[in-house]
Amino acid sequence: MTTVDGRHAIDREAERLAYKPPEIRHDTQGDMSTEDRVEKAMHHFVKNFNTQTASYLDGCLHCGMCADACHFHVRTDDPRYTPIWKLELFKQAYKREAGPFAFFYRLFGFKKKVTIDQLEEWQHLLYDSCTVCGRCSLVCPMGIDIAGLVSMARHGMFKAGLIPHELHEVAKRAAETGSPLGITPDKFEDRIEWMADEHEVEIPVDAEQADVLAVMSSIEIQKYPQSIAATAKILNAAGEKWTFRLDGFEATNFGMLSGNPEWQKEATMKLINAAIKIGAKLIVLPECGHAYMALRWMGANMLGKPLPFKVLHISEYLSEALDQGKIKVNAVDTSVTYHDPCQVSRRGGATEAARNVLKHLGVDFREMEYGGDYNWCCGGGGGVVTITRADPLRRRVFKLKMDQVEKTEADELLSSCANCRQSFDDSQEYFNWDYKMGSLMEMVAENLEEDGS
Amino acid sequence: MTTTETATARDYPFHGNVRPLLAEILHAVDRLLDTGEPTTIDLASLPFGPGELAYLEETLGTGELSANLDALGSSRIRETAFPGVWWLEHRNVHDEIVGRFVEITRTPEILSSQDADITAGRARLGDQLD
Amino acid sequence: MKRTPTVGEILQAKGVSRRGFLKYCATTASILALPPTMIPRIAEAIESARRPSVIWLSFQECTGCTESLTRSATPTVEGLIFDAISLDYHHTLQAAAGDQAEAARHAAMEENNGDYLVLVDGSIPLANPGFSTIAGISNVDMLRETVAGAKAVVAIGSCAAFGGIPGADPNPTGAVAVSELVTDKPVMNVPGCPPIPIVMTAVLAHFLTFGELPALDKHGRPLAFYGTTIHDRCYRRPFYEQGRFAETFDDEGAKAGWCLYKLGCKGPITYNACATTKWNSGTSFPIEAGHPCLGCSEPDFWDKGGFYEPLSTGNFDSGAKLAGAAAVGAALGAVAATAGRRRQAKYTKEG
Amino acid sequence: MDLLEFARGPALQWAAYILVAGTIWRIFGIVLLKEKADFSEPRARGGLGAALKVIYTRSFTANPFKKATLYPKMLAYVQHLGLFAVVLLFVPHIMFFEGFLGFSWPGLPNSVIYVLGVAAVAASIALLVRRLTSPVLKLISNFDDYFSWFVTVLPLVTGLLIPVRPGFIRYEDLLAIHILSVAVLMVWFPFGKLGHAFLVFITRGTTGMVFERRGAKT
Repeated sequence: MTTVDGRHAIDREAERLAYKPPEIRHDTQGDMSTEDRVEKAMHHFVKNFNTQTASYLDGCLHCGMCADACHFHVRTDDPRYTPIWKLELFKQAYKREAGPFAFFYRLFGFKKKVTIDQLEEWQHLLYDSCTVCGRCSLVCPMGIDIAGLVSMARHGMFKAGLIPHELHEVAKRAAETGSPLGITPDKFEDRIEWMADEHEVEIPVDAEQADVLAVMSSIEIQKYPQSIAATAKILNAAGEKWTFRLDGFEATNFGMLSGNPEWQKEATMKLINAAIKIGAKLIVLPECGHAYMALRWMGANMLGKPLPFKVLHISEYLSEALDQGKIKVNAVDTSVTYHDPCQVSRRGGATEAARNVLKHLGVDFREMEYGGDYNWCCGGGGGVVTITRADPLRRRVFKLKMDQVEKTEADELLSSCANCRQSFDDSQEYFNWDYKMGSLMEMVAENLEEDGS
Repeated sequence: MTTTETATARDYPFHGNVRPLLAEILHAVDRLLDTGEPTTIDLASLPFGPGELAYLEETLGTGELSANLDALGSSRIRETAFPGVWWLEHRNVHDEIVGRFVEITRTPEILSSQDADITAGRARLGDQLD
Repeated sequence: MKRTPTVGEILQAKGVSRRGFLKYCATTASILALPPTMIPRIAEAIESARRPSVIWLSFQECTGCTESLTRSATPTVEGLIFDAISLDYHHTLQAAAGDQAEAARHAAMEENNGDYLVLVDGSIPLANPGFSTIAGISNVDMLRETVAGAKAVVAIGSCAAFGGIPGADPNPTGAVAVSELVTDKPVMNVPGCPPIPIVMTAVLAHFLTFGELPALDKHGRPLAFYGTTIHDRCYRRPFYEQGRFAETFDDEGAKAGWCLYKLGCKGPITYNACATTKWNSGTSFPIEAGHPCLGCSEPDFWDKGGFYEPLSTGNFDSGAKLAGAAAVGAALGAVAATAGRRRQAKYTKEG
Repeated sequence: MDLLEFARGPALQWAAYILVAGTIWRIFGIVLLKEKADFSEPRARGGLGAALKVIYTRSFTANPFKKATLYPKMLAYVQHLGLFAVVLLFVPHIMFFEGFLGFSWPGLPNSVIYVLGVAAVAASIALLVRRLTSPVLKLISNFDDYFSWFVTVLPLVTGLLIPVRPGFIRYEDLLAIHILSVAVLMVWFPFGKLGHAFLVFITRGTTGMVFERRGAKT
């Protein structure tokens, strides 16, 4: 090691990115009194307490191991980013309001009432610094699903009007226009036409009756429109009787991410109703992680009964179609590593689907160290990518992902989530990183065996 | 039942009280050699399991010298196979054992003629001469 | 008042040589559980010790203590001590009876006022003094009268020391220990059911030798004999540490002489000298004979649960009451959960 | 009634009542809360099998977390296994359980128990030091954590002192203090975080059922 002036050593290993905690900014929505906000938060915390959440909130040992699983803590060493600490207020509410000993907690004041100051402070912890990726849920020796609890705690925050503005705006736009990015049915139709022309592919829209309902993520429609064409190519090649519906195309669910159960239900019901209307047997979800969680695992519960159709993530659909020979692909001579969308793989259970697709593609697949279910999150999930004030933190966290990807030395980096793709693209640009994320679906679409159809 | 027959004191592993005592005796011998300080061990104060006392006596063995004392019942003072280690056994007038000691010394004090007795003896001897 | 001879003089008069005296001192040290290094001090003390007067009172007792004492007194060397003791009153042992006996007691009290030793066996009934009388005098009156001029009092046996069997639940006679009635004199307890004979004589020897009671523990027992537990000095202790236990009285473990803890041995909480002093002139003691220690030298040993219940067994009811506790818990849990649900319903309504 | 009798009698008795009532209270208070049905189409069988599976598998650390959690995990293993061995395999304790269960099981030699007990205390101390020094643990710890630590270690220490027998205290008093410390532990057990001993079956079990059903990683 050379010393330039003899006093300061040059540390080539030093972080190039100095982390500065984001400026504390407490956003509020609506004009409620402070008391109302606290009460709302409390009420909507309490509504979530059922046997499962109660056992989780009662069972925490304060062992702190979740901190070691959380990218936000690992990259900053800020103890506040300990996942279970993000739930401290939720826990506090539980112990006071619904726990088995709630009476005594209130009587003796063992747990104080949650205050507005706390709620404001926790806004940063429940939104900016949690992607609901669920890695912490896997390290917990008590098996507590911390990520699931964060989603529920957000209900109280939303109702109290205490969430980051950007996320609120996006969610509100989604509720008002049907799309977080303001993609109206007309705009979607325009895009479909454009893509149909550009890629010379037939794209059915608003069929009265179809077996398969394909849906899209606004991020794809807006930023990666080629995925519309890719979806069409694949479904056409598979010989499906399928359609897009202008009355139910938006797969993202910012009601869920922001913490508003009503908006969440509204968005989900649009898809369910559209599918029921056309008598679909299957909804194929686009490359979007949280869409999978929202419809595949929470959809039926919004409806209140089992869904009359199946729900598959596109990677699952591809995997099945390839296995069944519905579509065939040409071998691709490249090496690939795959970034697992947390909600599809770790929390959704479809980890193997993407790997099976890559096997069919014949690529040299290079699993990341602890890839698959233990994958590091892109840092932008759970709505975090929309929160601009959280950008420095998100990019700092992304370093883990970069290291993980670089270690594989693969030629290409693929994923199957537009949200991940968006945060990858952002960080790629920011860091001038060598890897540009591609789409698994697009790789399949580009390499379809034409005569196979 | 054969097990009952074999399960006698002799077959038990010893209860572990003899070895530490032998070690204590060894140290006392060292002390005697180094500083000349004698040691007396009162065997009545130690817990012995069945057969252990006999085992101890057997282990120490019999040396060159043994003496009988006849005062308030008989007493046997015997040097063990280890010189300087003495085995003392006091009996009462009914010939029951009332005390057992191991003394680590050159000569047990009780073997020496006592001044009081010498004085009394001298007086008697003087009387005889008269 | 006649000058009482010293022990040295008594021994000399008996023609005991100096050597014999040394032997006597060595064995005395041994029975006093004093280290052999104390022998010269004992010799010195004994030479000048004076013969004390002893009055023995027997109340609610079974004479087991006297039996035990007499087994020890005659044949052993400490019998000599009894030659040195003037046992002026002991209604079981003395030839005199009735008024004569009581006269002897009064004479001894007067002659040795302030110097004599009172030994008591048996507990004293307080519920009704008439439950136990001697020569028409209730036990409590006789005790009070006799200890008034005593130098010290020794409670022999568990009854006198702690109330013993008469004092056991439900204690129909209202039996109490000597120490509960005598508070202005030194009282030493020599408990046991019965106490080890040699311990009884040894404490007397100690009083004779040093003119005072030995060091006592919190229960008033001489530390020299009650300073360690049976368990600590038990030859079967290594088996305890190895985890080898007799499970029943006739299993291989019992035959092999393993630890009797599981059979209810109270050795770990019983302070007595049985394990070293042993009984019947050092022949054996209960554990060596294959029976767990009952803990007879401890206060209230009768009422401390079953003799054959292992020491670590909790002394509490289980079953029905625990089921009751479970039911209470279930009810409280249900109430708590209902309260939680109500709260949720209310909050849902309020939004 | 002396201290030992009090400890073995009323103290233990009431502690047992509170332990049982409190445990059932807490469990009922949790399981009787509303539970929403899950209508999503299962990918795999969840159910009891999944619950049992995760109850077992979460006893071990997944590979990716091994390095980061090695130190506390090892300490926790030593602490827990030491505690289990001391509580369940020390012969006098087995006698205690036999007293009301009516059956017994083989124990370990005392010397082994002493070593395990000392190891458990050492591990507990190390864990406490960690709790007092790690920024994460300092932040998230509360009274429950420290008090639970105290009432767990206290019976271990008092129990281990019994064979050591410091001169200032008599065996039966020490035994009484040991039993009383156990009574304190039993009283606190259902209410604080020590309740994880039974809650762990619910938390791991629920997670097992929910996530196995999704075919997701548990």
